[in-house]
This record gives sequence, C-alpha cells and structure tokens, in this order.
Amino acid sequence: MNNNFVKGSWQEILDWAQNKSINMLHYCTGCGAIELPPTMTSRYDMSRFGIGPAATPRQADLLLVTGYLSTKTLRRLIYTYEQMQAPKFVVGFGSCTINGGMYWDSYNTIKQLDKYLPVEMYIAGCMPRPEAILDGLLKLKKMIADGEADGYQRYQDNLEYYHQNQEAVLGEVQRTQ
Amino acid sequence: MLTNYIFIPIAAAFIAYILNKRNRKAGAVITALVSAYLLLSLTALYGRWDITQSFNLSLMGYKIDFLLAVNPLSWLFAVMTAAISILIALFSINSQENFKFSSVFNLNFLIIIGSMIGIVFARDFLTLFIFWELMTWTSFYLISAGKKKMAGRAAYRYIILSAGAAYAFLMAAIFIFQQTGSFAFDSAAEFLVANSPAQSIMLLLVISLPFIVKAGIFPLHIWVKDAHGNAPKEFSPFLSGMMLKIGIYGMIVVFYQLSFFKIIENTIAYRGLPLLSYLFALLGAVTIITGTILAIRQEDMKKLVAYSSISQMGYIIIGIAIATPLGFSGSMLHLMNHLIFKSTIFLALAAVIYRTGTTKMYEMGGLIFRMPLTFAAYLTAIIALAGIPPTNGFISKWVIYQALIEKGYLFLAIAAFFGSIASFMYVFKPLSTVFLGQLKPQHQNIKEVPLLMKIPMLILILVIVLFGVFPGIQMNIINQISGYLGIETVNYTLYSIQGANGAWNSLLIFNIFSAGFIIALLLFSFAKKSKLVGLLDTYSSGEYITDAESYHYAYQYYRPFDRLFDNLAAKSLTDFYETLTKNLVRSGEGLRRALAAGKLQNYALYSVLLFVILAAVGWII
Amino acid sequence: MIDIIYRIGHFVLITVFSMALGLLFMGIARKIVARIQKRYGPPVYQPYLDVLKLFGKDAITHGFIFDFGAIMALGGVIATLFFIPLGSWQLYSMEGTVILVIYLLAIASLGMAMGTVGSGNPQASVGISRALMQMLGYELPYLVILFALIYRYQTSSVWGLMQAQAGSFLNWNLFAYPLMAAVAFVVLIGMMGKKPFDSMIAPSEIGSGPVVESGGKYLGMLLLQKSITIIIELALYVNLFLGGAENILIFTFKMLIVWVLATMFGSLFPRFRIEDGIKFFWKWPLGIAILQAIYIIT
Amino acid sequence: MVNLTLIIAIPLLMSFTMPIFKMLNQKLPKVIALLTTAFNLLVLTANFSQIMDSAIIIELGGWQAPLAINLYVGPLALLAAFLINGSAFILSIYNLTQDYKFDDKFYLLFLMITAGASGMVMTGDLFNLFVFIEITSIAAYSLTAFAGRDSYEASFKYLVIGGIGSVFMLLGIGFTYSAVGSLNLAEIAASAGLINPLLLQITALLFLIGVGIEAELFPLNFWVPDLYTEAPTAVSGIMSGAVSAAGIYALARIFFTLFPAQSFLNYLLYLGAITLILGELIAYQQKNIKRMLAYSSLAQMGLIVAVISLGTEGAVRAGLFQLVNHSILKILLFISAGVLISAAGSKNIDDLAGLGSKKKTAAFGFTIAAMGILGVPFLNGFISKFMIISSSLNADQFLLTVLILLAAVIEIAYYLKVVQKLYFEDLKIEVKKTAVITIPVVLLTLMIFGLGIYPQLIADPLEKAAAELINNGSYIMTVLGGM
Repeated sequence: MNNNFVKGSWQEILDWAQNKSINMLHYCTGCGAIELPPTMTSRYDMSRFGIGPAATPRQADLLLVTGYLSTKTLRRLIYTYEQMQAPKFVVGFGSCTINGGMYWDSYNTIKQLDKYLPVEMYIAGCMPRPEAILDGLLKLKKMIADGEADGYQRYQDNLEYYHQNQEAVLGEVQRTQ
Repeated sequence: MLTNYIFIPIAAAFIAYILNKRNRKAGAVITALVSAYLLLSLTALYGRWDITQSFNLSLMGYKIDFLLAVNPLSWLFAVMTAAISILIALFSINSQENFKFSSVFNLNFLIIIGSMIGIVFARDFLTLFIFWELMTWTSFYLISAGKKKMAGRAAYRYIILSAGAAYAFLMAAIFIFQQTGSFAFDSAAEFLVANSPAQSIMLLLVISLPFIVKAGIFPLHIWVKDAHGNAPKEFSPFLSGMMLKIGIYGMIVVFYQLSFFKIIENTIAYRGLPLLSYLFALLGAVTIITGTILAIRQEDMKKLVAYSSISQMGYIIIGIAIATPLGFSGSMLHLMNHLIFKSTIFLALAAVIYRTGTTKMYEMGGLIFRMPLTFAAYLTAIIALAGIPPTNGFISKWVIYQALIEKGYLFLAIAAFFGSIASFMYVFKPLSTVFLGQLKPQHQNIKEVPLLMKIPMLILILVIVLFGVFPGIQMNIINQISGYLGIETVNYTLYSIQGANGAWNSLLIFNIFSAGFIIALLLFSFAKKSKLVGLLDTYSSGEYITDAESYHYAYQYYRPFDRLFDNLAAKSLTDFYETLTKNLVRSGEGLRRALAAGKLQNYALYSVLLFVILAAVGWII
Repeated sequence: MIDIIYRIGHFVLITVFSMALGLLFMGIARKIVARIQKRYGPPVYQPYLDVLKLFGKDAITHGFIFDFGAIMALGGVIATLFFIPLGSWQLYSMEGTVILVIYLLAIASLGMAMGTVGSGNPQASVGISRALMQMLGYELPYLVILFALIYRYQTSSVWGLMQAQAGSFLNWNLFAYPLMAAVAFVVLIGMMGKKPFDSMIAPSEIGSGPVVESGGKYLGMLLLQKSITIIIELALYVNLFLGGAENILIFTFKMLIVWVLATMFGSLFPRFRIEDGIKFFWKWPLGIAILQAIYIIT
Repeated sequence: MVNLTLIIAIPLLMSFTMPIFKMLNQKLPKVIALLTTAFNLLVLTANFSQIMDSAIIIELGGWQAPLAINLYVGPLALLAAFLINGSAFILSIYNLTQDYKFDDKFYLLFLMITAGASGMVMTGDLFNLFVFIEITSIAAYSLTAFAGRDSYEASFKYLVIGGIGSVFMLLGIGFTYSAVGSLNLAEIAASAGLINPLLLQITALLFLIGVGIEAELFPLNFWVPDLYTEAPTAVSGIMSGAVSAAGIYALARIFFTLFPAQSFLNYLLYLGAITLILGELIAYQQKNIKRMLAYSSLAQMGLIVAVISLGTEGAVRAGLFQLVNHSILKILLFISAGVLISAAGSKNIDDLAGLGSKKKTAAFGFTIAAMGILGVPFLNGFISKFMIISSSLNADQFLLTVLILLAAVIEIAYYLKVVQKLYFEDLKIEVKKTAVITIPVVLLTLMIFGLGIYPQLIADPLEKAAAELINNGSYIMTVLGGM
C-alpha cells in the first residue's frame, strides 16, 4: 500500500514532522561510534534539532553506520534495517563505507555499503567530528523535508538487487515477511 | 423435605460410580444432572425461611435429635455449592477422558455435595459433625486421587489436621451436650452466654478449630497449598472455591449464632473491638501477607493459585472479624466473588493442563494463540481477582476497605492493601508466562478445549461482569442474611453501594470506561494499518533467534522481590509440623526399643515388677 | 439528547486538553533536564512532533493482544481522567473515590503490560515484572496516606478531599501534614517512573523495557497514555495536598510547579536497582506514612 | 430351652473326634468346625429371650451352690458368648478356603479355643474360670505355632508369659479360698467384707496380673505383637476377636464382683490408658502390616479396659459396645490383611502398594474396617467413639478424653498410610493367586453398616449386660438366693 506514494499535502506534513523529530539508532559497527556521545551531550547537543537516540530499531528512523563494516556485522545490520519501519534512512560515516577506506584490500570487510543497503548520505572524514556529523544531519533533515530521502523506497523497489548482493556475501540471510 | 437435598446426591453417588465403570462420561453427566436438580429446587426454596425438619433418635440411652432448617445464610451456601458443582461437572464430562480414578472422583464428588448441603442445613452439632466428617473423608480420597506421589502426602496431611480438629470439636460439642441436654445451636448459645466467659470462650475456640483448619487461616493453612496444588484438576476449583468457604460458614455460625461476639463484649477492647475478634482479624491479616508472599514465589501455577486462595480468605476473615455491618457485607460479597473468579481461574488452568499436561509455568507460553477463549476466561478472572473496577472483585474489596477505614484499623488496612496490590503481581505471572510470550514448538498444534469445557468458562465470565456492573443482585441476599444474623444492613441500589464515606456506582464507571476505550479504538484505527509479524521476529540486538525456548522469560519471574523474602519463606510452617511428627515417630521407636525389644526374660520380669510396684503403691495409700 | 452531546463534547475536550497539556509538560521536562546538563535541548513542542511523526510511520503488530493492550492502556487512562477534578471542571469526581482512581490506573498498566508482554520479547516481560514490583513498592505508602486522609476528612471522594482544604492556603494539606506531602511527592516520582525509579524502562539495560516492540502508532499511543498519566498523577497530588484550584489556569500552574520540582529532583539521581527501590519505598516513605497515620488516627 | 452347657460340651467332643473325621474324608474337619460353631450360635439364639429376662444358673454335677461348679449365664455372658462364637463362625467360613499342614489338629485346637473361651465367659466359679483360661491358653500356644519357623518363637513367648500369669492367678485363688472358704464368685463377693484389707489388696493384684495377660494390659502384653504377626491369620483373628474379649470379660467380672472398690478400678484405668498411648505410638511407625494391626488391637484393648474401669453404667456400656465393634472390625482387618499379604508375598506395607486395583474385595474390606475403627459416621466405630467420649467426659476424666482423641488421631495416621498405599500408588510386585474371601467380607461389612446405621439392634442386651456388671448385689442374690 505504502509504495504507491501519493504526494499529497498530508505526506508533506508527515515529511515535515519526520524531519523535525528523528530517532537515531547508531549501530556502532566501527570506530565512528565514539564520535556520537559528544554530538549528543552538552557541547554539540544534537537533540536541539529534534534528533535523539532510540533504544530499538522498532522506534528508530535513522540508522547510522559508523565506520568499516565486517561481513559478520553486515548480517546483523541487515536484520536491524529490516526491523526498522518505513520512513527509514541510512547514513554512512567515513570513507570505509564508501569504498572500503584503508581496509580496501582486507578479505572480511564490506567495500561498498550502498550495494547492500540504500544509503541516503555519506559524511566524509576518517571518522567525522561532531560538527561534521551535525552538518550532515542538518543536510539530511532538509532532504527529508523536501521528500528526496527515499532510500527505503529504493530498497523496496529493487529488493531483488539488494538481496542478491547480500546473499552473494553472506550466503543465506534470514528473511522476515 | 430438606433431607432429600442431602440424600439424593449421596444416593446418586453410588449410581454414578457403577455407571461410570462402563462409560467414562456417565458419572460426570449424573453429577451435572443432580447438581442441576439441586440448583433448581434450592432456588425455588428462596424466601421460605421457615422450613425445618427434625427427627430424633434414642441412641444407646442418649436422646438425640437431628435438626435441619433453612435460613438465608445456609440457602446462599447451598445455592453456591450447587452452582459451582454444575459447572465443574459440565467441565469434567470430557476433561476426564484419560483420568484413571474418574469413577472414584464422581462417587466422592457427589457425596461431598450432599454432605456440604447437609452441613449447611444442620442446626445442631451432631448433624454438623457427621456431615463434616463425611465431607472430610470423601475429600481425602478425592485429593489423594491427584498427582502421583505428592497428592498422597498432601491428602494425608489434610486428613490428620482436619480429623484432629474435628475430634476436638466433638469433645466440646459433647461437653455442651452434657451441660444443656441437647446438641441444638440455640440451646448451646443460651448456655454459653450464661456460662462463665472464660470457659465458654475456650469452648467456642475449640469448636471453631475445624472451621479454622478448613478455611486455611494462618497457623493451620499448611495443607492448602499441597492439597489444591496436587488435587485432580477438576476438583481444585471446588476445593478452593467452595471447601474453604465452608470453613467461613462455620466461623459465621460460631461468631453470630453461637453469639461469640456477645460473649466477648465485655472483654478488653482495642479501638472499640474486643481483643479476641481483633486477634481473629490479625490472623486474617497475617494469612493475607503470608499467602501473597508465598504465592509470588511459586513456579507451579496450581500451587500459586492455591496460595492466592489462602490470601483471599484472609480478606473474608478480616471482614467478618471486625463485626461491622459494612465489614460483614463486604466479606460476604468477597466470599461470593471469590468463589466465582477463583473457580474460573482454576477451570482455565485445568483446561491448560488438559491440553499441555504440565502445571509448571516455565514449560508453557504463548497459549493465547491456540486457546483464546481460555485466555479470555483467565483474563476476566484475574481482573476480578486483582480487584480492577469494572469487575465484581473490586466491589467486595472496596467495601472491605470502607469498613476498615471507617473504624481506622491501620495495620489491618496495610495488610489488605499489600494483599490486593501484590495480587497484581502473582495474578499477572501466569498470564504472561502461560498465555503470552513465546509459543513453544511442542504446543504448536494445541487446539482449544472441547465445547463442554468452554460453556462453564463462558458462563463464569458473564457472571463476573454481570455482578461487576450490578452488585445489587448479590446485595439483597446479603442483606437478608445480615438481618437474619442481627446485623444492620447496608443500603444499596441495583448498581451502587453506599459505603461509610463515599458511594460506589458501578454502572457509571462501566460507561466511562467503555467511552474511554472507544476513543482509544478510534485513535488506533485512524492511524495506518500495522503489519502482522511473527513471534520470532522480535528485537534481539541484531541476532536472529530460532528456538522459542530460550526466548521466553518465565522462570523466577519476580526474582528481585523474592530475594527480599528468601529467609522468611525458608522457615515455613510446614517444617514445624514435620519436626513434630518426626519426634512422634522417634518417641514411638524409642519406647519400642526400650520395652518391647523382644527379649523374653524382660517380659517375664515386667509382670513381677508390676506386682511389686502396685503392691507398694497400694500399701502406701 | 442535547445533554448527551454536551457530555460527549465535554468528554472529548477534556481528553484533548489533558493530552496536549501532558505533552507540553514532557517537552518542558526535556528542556529543564537539558538546561541542567548545560545544553539547549529540543524545543518545548518537540513531543507534539514526535507523536505526529509516530502516527505517520508504519508499525508492526504481534497479534490481537498487542493491539488490544495498547487500546486498553489508553482507554483506561482516559476513563480515569474523569474522576479527578481539574480545577473548576469537577466532572464525575463526586461519584468516584480516591481508591477507585488508584485501581483505574491499574487497568491502564495491566492493559499496557498485557499488550507488551504479548509481543513475545523477553525484555518486555522483564520490564513489566520490574514495573509491577516497583508498583507494589510505591503503592503501599500511597495507600496508607490515602487511608489517613480519608479517615481524617471522613470522605473518600477526591472532590470532598479537595473541598476540605478550602479557605486560606494555610489549611492545605501541604502545610497541615508536611511529612505526608513530602512522602506523597517521593511516591509521585515513583508513580510517574521518573529518573531515580525508571529501572522498568531502562533503555540501556532492557531496550527501553515494555515498549521494546512498539513502534509507530503503538509508541504514539503509549506516549499519549504517559502524558495523561502525568496529568492524572499531578492533578491528584495538587488536589490532595495543594487544595485544588478555582479555575483551570491556577490548577495548571500548580501542576507545573510540582512537575518542575519533580523533574529537577529526578534528574539528580542515578537509577535505583529494583529491590533497592522497593526497600527504599518500604523503609522511609512507608515508615513516615505509618507514623503520620497513627498520629491522625489517635 | 436347650441346655447351655452344650456350648462347651459339643465343641470339646467334636474336637477330640477330629482325627477320625480326617480319616473319613480330607475336607471333613473344616466342615465339622463350621457346623459346631453354627450349632453354638443356634443354642445361644434359642436361649436369647429367656436370658434377657433373668439369668440362668446351671449346677454341674448335681451338688448345691457352694460346692458345685455352677454356670452363671446373664446378659453379659450371653453377649460375650455371642461375640466369641460369632467370630469363630466367621473365621471358620474363612478357613474353608485355607488349608493348613496338619489341618485336623488345627481344627481340633480351633474348637478347643472356642469351647474354652465360651466356658471362661459362662462360668460362675473362680477355679472353673482358671481351668477354662488354661484350656484357651494351651490351645492358643499350639495354634500359633502352625505358621512355620518364627511362629514357634512367638508361641514360646506366649507360653512363658501365660505360664507366669497362671501362677499368679493360682496364688490369688489360693488366697481367696483360704480367706473365704468357697470358690463360688457370688459366695466370695458376699463375704468380701470379712477379709482384712491388706489381703484383699494382694489378691486383687494377683488377679490383675493373672487375668491381665489375657486382657493384654500394658506390661503384660508383649507377647501380643509377636503372636498376631507370626500366627496364621485365622489364629490372630480368633485371638484378637474372641479370646481377648473373653479375657476382658473375665477381668471385668472379677474386678466388678470381687473388688468393686474404685481404688482397684483406678489401677485398671491407668494401665489401660498407658496401653492405649503406648500401643498407638509404636503402631505408628511399624513397617509390617500385621505387627501394626497387633499394636493397634493392643491399644484398643487398653482403651476398652480404661473405659470400663471408669465404673459408671454409661462407661461400661460404651466399653462393651467398643469391644463388640472392635472384634468385628479386627477380624475383617486380619482377614483382608491375610489375603493382601499372601497376594504380595510379604508382610511389608510398602510391598502392598497398588493392590487396591488387583485384590478388590480384600482392599475394600481393609478400607471399610479401617474407616470403621477411625470413627467415620454411618459406621459402627463412630457410635462407640461417641459413647466413649461422652462417658469419659461424664466421669469428668478430662485428661483421658484428650488422650483417647490423641490416640484416635495417631490411629488415623497409620491406618490411612496403608489405605493410600493400596489405592493410590502403582503396583510394584506381580500379584500371586489368593483365596476368595467374599463371603466373610460381605458378612462383616453388613454387620459394620448395620450396627453403624441402626445401633438399636444391640442397645437392649448392652444395657442389661452393663446393669448386671455394675450392681453385683443382684448377681449375688440370684446365685445365692437360688440356693
């Protein structure tokens, strides 16, 4: 039902509400996780933009992939992504999620995150500092407000493509309905 | 005319025994028919409080007369027995398919019904004692027909306790018989009032002993857990629904008809209440607290519900013991409500045991998906037990609270509050471990219970909600009882009861609650339709779980809370009685080894020794 | 007929008003906590946005009981709302009694408990068992206080208890029985599950406890339920100890003061372990409450 | 009006001609035993109404009262004789299904015991009482030895203690004869005032010990557990049912006629109470079912003696009714226990588990008898327990009542352990074939329910027997008056 998106005014209100209050699930895959506490606490305080941490994927809208991704964590990441609900966005930190970064030739890391999960935005920096993260997230909020952040839609449309890539790396992946 | 209410069930019992030998279901059908007949004829009896029946017998030189009479109190108990026995009989028609002792069950069950109606109509000590013994014996056989090893021990402990108490009762009754020349209650009451207070209080306490045992009040409640926990699954509802109440009936008889309150009027009083009845109330309070704490710890659901019966009986005892009109009607209300919702819980659990075969909570889970009706019955019953407003449980507890607050008994109130709040805990535990949570693989293909077992549960749900919204129905019989026992009545309308400092209007609350529910429903359906997801697809920090077993939180559900009471529960009362019997055995063994060691020469010596001793004794005197 | 429409309109108005007020209070709380932690914190109207966003999102359900639980929770709480006088709107508070309000709150918590445990997630069951244990902890002193108040003013209806404190602010219960007011304040924090007593929704330990599986509209409904519960408990406290109020504005103001104090008080303390929480409630609050009750009775 | 002496004469005649019957046909001794006991019952019923009005006195050997041996058959004696011959009759029905090694000698002794016991009960002469006690004991010594190796030890024990008892009794008779000059009970009772109190005291004690052994009182009854356990079931049945009843009758007859003073009766009271409590306590932890039954019957005997020695008319009536009930119940218990033991092959209670489903009649019999003893309403035990408690409360013996009730609770404890094992536990051993005992079980159960529901049947003879025992003045008058 929710894939034939009607660009009605109601949807705009929802996008506006979505960008004003984002629940962020930071999946600490790599070294970027350490950057998030400072962004949340007093000095940089990301909560003033309405972005707060969420305990479970059910309540989360935003999935932060902070750093390099080993194949083992990819499987968990995929389960978490699928447990999140429709207007959901993925943000990759650092170059490791773009092209493998300094682990470009290691046998057990994922070189390109975009092949497995629809990524909205990458934040550059071999682990971006809090200011960079905030700037990125503000950019994301603007994209959501304009309705451009439709990563979950892309995932839905070419599900086959994503599933093949995932199974190519992980072999068999548990699918929920 | 009254005797046919007693002897028809007993006669039918033998027929049921024989027929059941051939066809498994016959016994339960006969029980259902007999209790249906009883219920109809008893309800027809309503209002005619003047029927009495007596026949006397000069037995071995003693002129004894057996009196039977109807009064509102006994009518209520008789109707309750008949009602609950129909439901249980209907339930057990096909829940006893693979039950080895089903013919023994029906035989004893019918005799118990007959003897209970006999107890309730009895107006003198001897009839009461005869039917009491009959009930105790048949329930002994019934309990020991339960779970293999433990049921035997439980029944054994039960029979010794109640037999000891019954013999004490007999002694006191005969003592009164010698003083007054007859066993009747009224002549005994006159004698007791005229008699010296100390002796008559002693007599009345001894007479109330079997009732204290049967009502499972604090010091003598040790048999209740094992008996209810291990009795056959169809008998536990009757055991905890009705059998505990007969103890209460006895207490009411002792308190009011044998004028226990009149006698202790002038003894020292605490806040306007004679100390002795305050002591009874305190016993009730202690029963609530111990029952609740031990209920929370149990892993076996039937034992948990058994302990909850003990603690709920504590409320009734408090209500009666504080001897105020509100208190009395509150406890009578709670008595009826407890019977209704406790038997619903036990029937629901019996349905679960019928399907899964185990009573351990952590071996089950997620049964709501397979047995929705049983879940609905259990849910309504625990809402009533926890005393949540739209159901009848709240009303009786609220009236008891009104009674306590009106007279300002702080410690009793604290025990009552503790009992009812903690009841949320032990009531929710079976709900979440048995019905909610993960559905175990071995229970995948469980079906709902057959129709005949559904009907009693459905009827009981309707009764809970009906009495929840219209308590007036119960109140008019309770007021007749208070009138009969000489207590002022509480004014009430069909759907509201006037408490000491605040009225209660159940219809209004029901309307508002449903209004609130509708608003929430509208809000819920307004939002997007949600997608159904399987039970195994839950957040487990990324890991995908495959076996339900490791993902069901059920074992030691309230471990932090139990940790606070570990030492209290450890030294439970049962060890006290165990050591008592152990010394008894050791003393017997010691005597045997000392005297009857089998050496012949000692025996010969004893006879000469006896002669010498007695001669010396004779010579001195 | 008109009376019914008026009554329904009144009904809906009160619900919407208290939901809005509750969410506002939650926003204010987040603002205060942020300020204490020397950061700006989200705007005060953030909770409205959260609720709106949540009702816009998709959601998953685990079957009938999961939905029924959420609906019963919100429904129960809305029903409880009408037995407490909000300033001049005395609604049905003449009818119901204080004890009834406590038990009606229990419907809501039982509904939420049933729904969330129905999700099959062990973290939800652990959260609920903690919540029930803690409820036993704080309910006991609260009921003893109610016992003492009802016995003192010989009326158990909330409206009656409020009227008993009319007249100058000197005979508010806060000043008549300061100890009891303090105990009630601590119990209030426990009831609302604020900071020191929030081990039942501990995000780090058990993935935000019972609501672990509720996303989208379920989380939204539970947020609304939380907001109304806050209003109910604050209103109860204000009525019992601060003498209620003539009109709704003063009443809201009093509630705000209590709410701010509670948030400040809460944000200073780390989280209690569950049995220490119960022990704490049964040691000091219960002790003082019993002493106060004995003082009142004799 | 058939001459009552036949009750003693016919069984003795039949017993001594038993070897001849054995030669004629293998089965004959059993049948003869059954017929003689049936005959005895007939004679007793014939004289029933006549005795009810006034006691019959029969002089043997033609001499007058002081010299001749006379039989005094009052209502009390009639009741006891009925009890003895009744239990012998039922046990001989039971014996039809049993076969013993030397069965002709078994039935010889069996008839001798019934004759001796009936004689004990009907005699009015002290020395004659001693003779009949000796006949019964000798028959009992040899009967116990019929059950193989360790029953010899039991019968030897009973032989030694019985011997000591008879020595004491003989001394007592010697003293009384030297003091009073006659052996007739009424004669001695009439001139009791002349004997100096110290001598009276000593003779009372001598008789207490002499007959006390038969009546199973405390220090003297240690032969009972071994005898009842080792002897064959029929023998323990007849011993517990009939012979101990005769022993208690003799003790009561001697004490109420010769030493009616309450101080002597108090000895009996204390001894009886001690026997009661001791018996129950030891019975509580017995592992062997027959030994348990032995201690329980020992305790019941103590209870009966204690109640009778209270001295009031109500108490004696209660004691006698308990005696009758106890005999019926004990015989049923022993018969069913016998069958259960032969079915399980061992006397240990644990091995009897689960026999309820296999051996239906025996288990049913055991349960009904156990419930009877424990005083379940609508069974005979209930009425006698009721009468015992009310009579002991009447004599305001408060402590004794508490003791009786405590004993009753302990009784429930150990009887129910066995009943539970029978019905509600799984079968451990394979069941052997055993004798069919439906007839005796049905007969006894009818009697239990009969007496339980309608005790008026036995109320009238009980009343007369109690009255006769209490006022020995009328006893003396009838015996001496008739002279």
